[in-house]
Amino acid sequence: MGQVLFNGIYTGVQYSLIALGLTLIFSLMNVLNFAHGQLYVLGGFVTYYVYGGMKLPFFVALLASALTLAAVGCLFQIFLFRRVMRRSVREESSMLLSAGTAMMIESLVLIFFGEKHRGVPAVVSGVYELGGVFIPRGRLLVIGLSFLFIVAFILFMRYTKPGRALRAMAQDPETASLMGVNTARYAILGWALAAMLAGMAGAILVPISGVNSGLGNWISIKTFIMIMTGGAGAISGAIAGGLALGMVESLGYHFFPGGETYLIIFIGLIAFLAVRPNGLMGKAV
Amino acid sequence: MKRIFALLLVIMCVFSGVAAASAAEKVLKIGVLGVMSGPAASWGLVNRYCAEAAAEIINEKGGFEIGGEKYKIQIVAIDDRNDPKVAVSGAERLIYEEKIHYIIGPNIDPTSMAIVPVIEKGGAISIPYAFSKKLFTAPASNAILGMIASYQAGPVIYRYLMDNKGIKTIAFVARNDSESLNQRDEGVEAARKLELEILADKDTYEPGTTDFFPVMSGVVAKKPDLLVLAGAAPSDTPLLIKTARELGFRGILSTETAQDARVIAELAGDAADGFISVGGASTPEIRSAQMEEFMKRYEKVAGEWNDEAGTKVYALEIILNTLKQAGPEAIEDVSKFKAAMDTFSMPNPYLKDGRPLHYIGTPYFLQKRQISVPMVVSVYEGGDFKTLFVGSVE
Amino acid sequence: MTPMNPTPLMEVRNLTKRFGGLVAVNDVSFAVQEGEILSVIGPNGAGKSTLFKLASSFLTPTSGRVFFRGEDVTSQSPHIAARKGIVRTFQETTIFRNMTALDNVVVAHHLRSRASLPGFFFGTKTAGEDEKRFRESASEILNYLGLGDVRDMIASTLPHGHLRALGIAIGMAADPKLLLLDEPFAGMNSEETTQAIRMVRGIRDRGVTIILVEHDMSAVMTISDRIVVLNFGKKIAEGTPAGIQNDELVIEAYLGREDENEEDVNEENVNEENGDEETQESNASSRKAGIENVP
Amino acid sequence: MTKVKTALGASLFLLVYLVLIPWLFREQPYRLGVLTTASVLSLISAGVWLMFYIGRINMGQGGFALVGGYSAAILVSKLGLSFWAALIGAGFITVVISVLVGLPLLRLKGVYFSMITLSLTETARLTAQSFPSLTNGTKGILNLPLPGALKIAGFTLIPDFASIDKHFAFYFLGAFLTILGFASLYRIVNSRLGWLFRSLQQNEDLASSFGVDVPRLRVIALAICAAFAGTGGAFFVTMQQSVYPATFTFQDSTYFLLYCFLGGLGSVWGAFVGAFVLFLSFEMLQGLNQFQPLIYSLIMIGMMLWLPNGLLSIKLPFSFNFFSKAGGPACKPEEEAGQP
Repeated sequence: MGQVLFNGIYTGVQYSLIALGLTLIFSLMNVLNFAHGQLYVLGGFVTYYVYGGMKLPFFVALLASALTLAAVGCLFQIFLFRRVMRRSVREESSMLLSAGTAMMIESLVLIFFGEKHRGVPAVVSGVYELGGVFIPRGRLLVIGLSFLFIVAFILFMRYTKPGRALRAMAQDPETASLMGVNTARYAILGWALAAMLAGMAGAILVPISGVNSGLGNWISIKTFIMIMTGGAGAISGAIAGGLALGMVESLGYHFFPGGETYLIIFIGLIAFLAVRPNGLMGKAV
Repeated sequence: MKRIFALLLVIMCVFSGVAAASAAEKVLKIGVLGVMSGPAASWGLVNRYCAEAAAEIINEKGGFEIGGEKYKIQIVAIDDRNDPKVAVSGAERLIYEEKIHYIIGPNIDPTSMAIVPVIEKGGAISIPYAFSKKLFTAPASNAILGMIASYQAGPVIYRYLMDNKGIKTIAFVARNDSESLNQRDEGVEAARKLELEILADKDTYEPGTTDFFPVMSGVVAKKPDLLVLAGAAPSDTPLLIKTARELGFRGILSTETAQDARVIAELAGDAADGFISVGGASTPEIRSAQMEEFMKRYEKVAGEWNDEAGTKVYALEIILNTLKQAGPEAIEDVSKFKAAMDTFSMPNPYLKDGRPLHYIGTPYFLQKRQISVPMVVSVYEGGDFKTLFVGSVE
Repeated sequence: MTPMNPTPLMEVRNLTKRFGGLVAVNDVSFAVQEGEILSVIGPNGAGKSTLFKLASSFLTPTSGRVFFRGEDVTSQSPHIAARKGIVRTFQETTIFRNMTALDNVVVAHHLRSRASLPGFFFGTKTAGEDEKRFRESASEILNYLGLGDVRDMIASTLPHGHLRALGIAIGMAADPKLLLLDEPFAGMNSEETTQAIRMVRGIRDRGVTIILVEHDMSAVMTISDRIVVLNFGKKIAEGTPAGIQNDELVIEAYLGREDENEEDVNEENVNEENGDEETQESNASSRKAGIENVP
Repeated sequence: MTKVKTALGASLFLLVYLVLIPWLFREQPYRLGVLTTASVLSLISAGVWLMFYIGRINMGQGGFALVGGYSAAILVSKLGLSFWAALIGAGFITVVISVLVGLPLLRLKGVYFSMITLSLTETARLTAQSFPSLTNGTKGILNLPLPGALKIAGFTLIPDFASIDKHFAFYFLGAFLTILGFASLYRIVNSRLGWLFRSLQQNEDLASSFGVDVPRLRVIALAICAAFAGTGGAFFVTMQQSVYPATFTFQDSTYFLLYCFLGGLGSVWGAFVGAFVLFLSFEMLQGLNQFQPLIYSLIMIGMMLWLPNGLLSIKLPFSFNFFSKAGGPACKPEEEAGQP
């Protein structure tokens, strides 16, 4: 059981990190980014190349992933989403646009990085055993880094000027722009941040799970589950949703080894949303 | 309404206009139908690269001779995205549009089964890399198993490990898709026959999983002597191995499908030492000069070598050689091809010992619907596969 | 103050609505008689909007009852309320923006249709007659409210005053017994207001009882038969315009403290609660709430 | 005048669809098969289009189609019903399930509804995998028989498919179902039901204020949408003669949306045009192999950038305006189609 709990925490923390970016974009622009999983994959491949291929230190690779993805995020906003959303505020426009970009990234990754599952050498190796619970050090590192990034993100949003501006914008773009927030510029920053978060999540997981071009969609679906559970747009919701999904998944695999886990999760989710359409944190009571 | 028309008519024209660009020299088209995108992309791509590499070698030598005439070999590849309905339309396309009668692939049970009615009706032969017995047993008669099925390799490996390593207990982990689950069920049955104690036969993981800790925790805790990764995709295998080892698993790990040593080295490293899998003719101990040449060409076509290709190299070779034996009419008429299958035999060009390559499978399918590729059981060690033993289905 | 008839058209009794810790409407009771124009007024954040939604069944009260012709209609769906004759209007932005003015009103004739939905699908005779009748009646309503000239314009292109009138026309189309008007005079100049007052009176003269929620004191004083005054969710006064104008508590409420902030908080919560009750309307507001609630 | 044009347009269309195309491709079973698939995909997408029409983005259509497919397969293979009974049965079962699921879920709006319906597709797939006794699990139900003869009072209405050219038979059956589906859609949109649906799309609160039973109408729309999916799925499965959990997936659900959007949400025919254009061009791109999804995605992005109102919004110099009427003003959006 201890093992199940550890697995749950490990999965949950990284899920939370993945969900943060999606929820950020959603809160800023009301865009449901279908390409989030693909951004994650892209981040993984950058680390694969820098750390696995060029043999540079892992933290350099992590930085490279973060910067590359931030750039991709900027480009997304400048060349695609801004143009489409200026013309149409309908949700389906941005949704289909993001579905298109998801497909584009996936096929580009397939063309450039190939079809194989890729991995890199472990950053730290070795396994702790605590009363029958196996805790690989690599996984501890992932938990640590995820936690660090989540905290850093929260602090950024709380205590820095750009962070506060983003929050103001999420609350009400019009008021924010009246208050002197350059919303066009901050929208780009938002995309950069969101893509960066996805990329870093991909990057820190490469040494453990590896990465392949086809992972994106499933990651996106999982992220949707998280933010529906937690409440879309709420940072606390993304974290809660991520942890909840990680834990439920881990418990599910323990008690239902036959593959019913996700069926149960989906049915549970439908029932949950019937009762609480706004998710856990969607409403502050 | 006119807009619809304009659109429909434009499409119609383009659609019917894309027809054939005719060829001056004799061309023999061979189809490759398989998954070439998504998580399992490597399965279909390996088929395609194999066919393309082999065809290049043949074409450089002026073509392949059938009935006194040289044919250039042209490979037409279609991605079925592991989706049965795409596979069906792909097969129809190959058969009716490209007029192809010999198709390599598809890669999994659902797609392979889906195209059975199409190939039977359209008069085409397929060489699926899927194991379902229904594909190869009457009334189906146009599919030929291109590799060793899991239910053929499984018992041989288990037996070997019982005799040599004294294993007594076994556990299975499968990917939650029909292919893998079938393989698991057949493996379980084989293990039961061998009177191994089965400790776990229910655990599965979703396709696309990258964290195998949850699923492995439960299985490893049961401490089996042998842990079988049923139908593991090349991308899953190294992670499954690594996870098992991290969780303190000390037994033997094996799978019955072909794997890629380089991916294993990248993702699992030394943790994978001792991992047993079924490979092709590519291990250095047994491969022939022609295999070496093929490997070089494959690297040129695909970018890098993939051990899976060792088992998939046979399809094109055996199609062409059977055609040669059956005569040029067989190019259009697969019944001639099927008639020739009974007696066809050639020395295996990819193995040093040149053992015969022919059609087998009667004990399993009641008809000869399998290529007698060697069952090369290999073990992973220090970054590469080493041949453990070479078995045979017969 | 007012003589209570045995069965008023609508009566709300001890109505209370809480949003979390905040009490938006606190133990409010009043009644409206058939043929009356009753106004609900109060400073910002007094709970007028909430009370309006409670009366029109767009919100469910925490406690208390709403009666219509003596029948308990608390916690029913809005469309049931409309079927009984309780129809509300919205502020100007809430119309079908991409339809013409006429179509807006034609659609709103929903309750008057005799043909069934399958009947409409197959185009039965009744359905055809319905369509014809709706068009005629819609034209009549538009003409009556002075929108005859703009009937074929797409609603989103109409000017302010017309939108307000169109909103009322939509309400009229549903053949109400009791029409609840949401700030019908907001943002109008005095001339427009005079016209609008005439229009509302005209509607009353057609036999429709009216409750209106309003900011504009002078219009309210002119038009109302009776006025209910709210402050901080509580009813502080009820009576004729003349009586209200001289009421100490009312004067104090209006001149004493005006608290903009509270209105904001209040409105936001109203939205959210509404979302949870009936629809997902609050997506936007909850996401706003969320991003702020960084743990 | 418009009536004449409508009738003229419709008969011209039927002529092409039912006579010209089959005649043109009489010797090309592959292309006929592709066109049949395009027909049935457009039928299924029509349901998604209707959900767009009430302002909901349905990403679960693949799930409903899968339910329809499995229902038909189970009715035929386990209960031994004829294809024709199974076709109706499958539609019915799908509708019942959609109503049960829709009652709680239709309260969700916007991206929430999209996300949860996306999960429905996955739920359908996992359900098909998890109940092997009924669905044969991951192996799927194979070797479904071809449709038998349809006889009414001894008179053979439709001959046994095995006795005639099955590609033709399926083409005409598919075309018939598609025409039936789109004709119903056209009627719905142009009758009072269409007005009410449009009122839901624009403002549910306002609609309920004048007595529209919003929850009921939403469920009706979803039920119609599911009926299209169920019938389409059942037909598709019979054509393929097999059904698997992967017959309709998450990917398909997104494609259905894309078909509608590509064709244009402003016209009833949007789903039809979108499905045909995209599916057929997809088939033609096969030759480009690994670049195919890339090209596809670029088309998708390009559409969003330069042609947001779909192909049917392209102005032809000689267009007579039959469609904008058919679609009603609902989706004549504020956005103007830019020129590429």
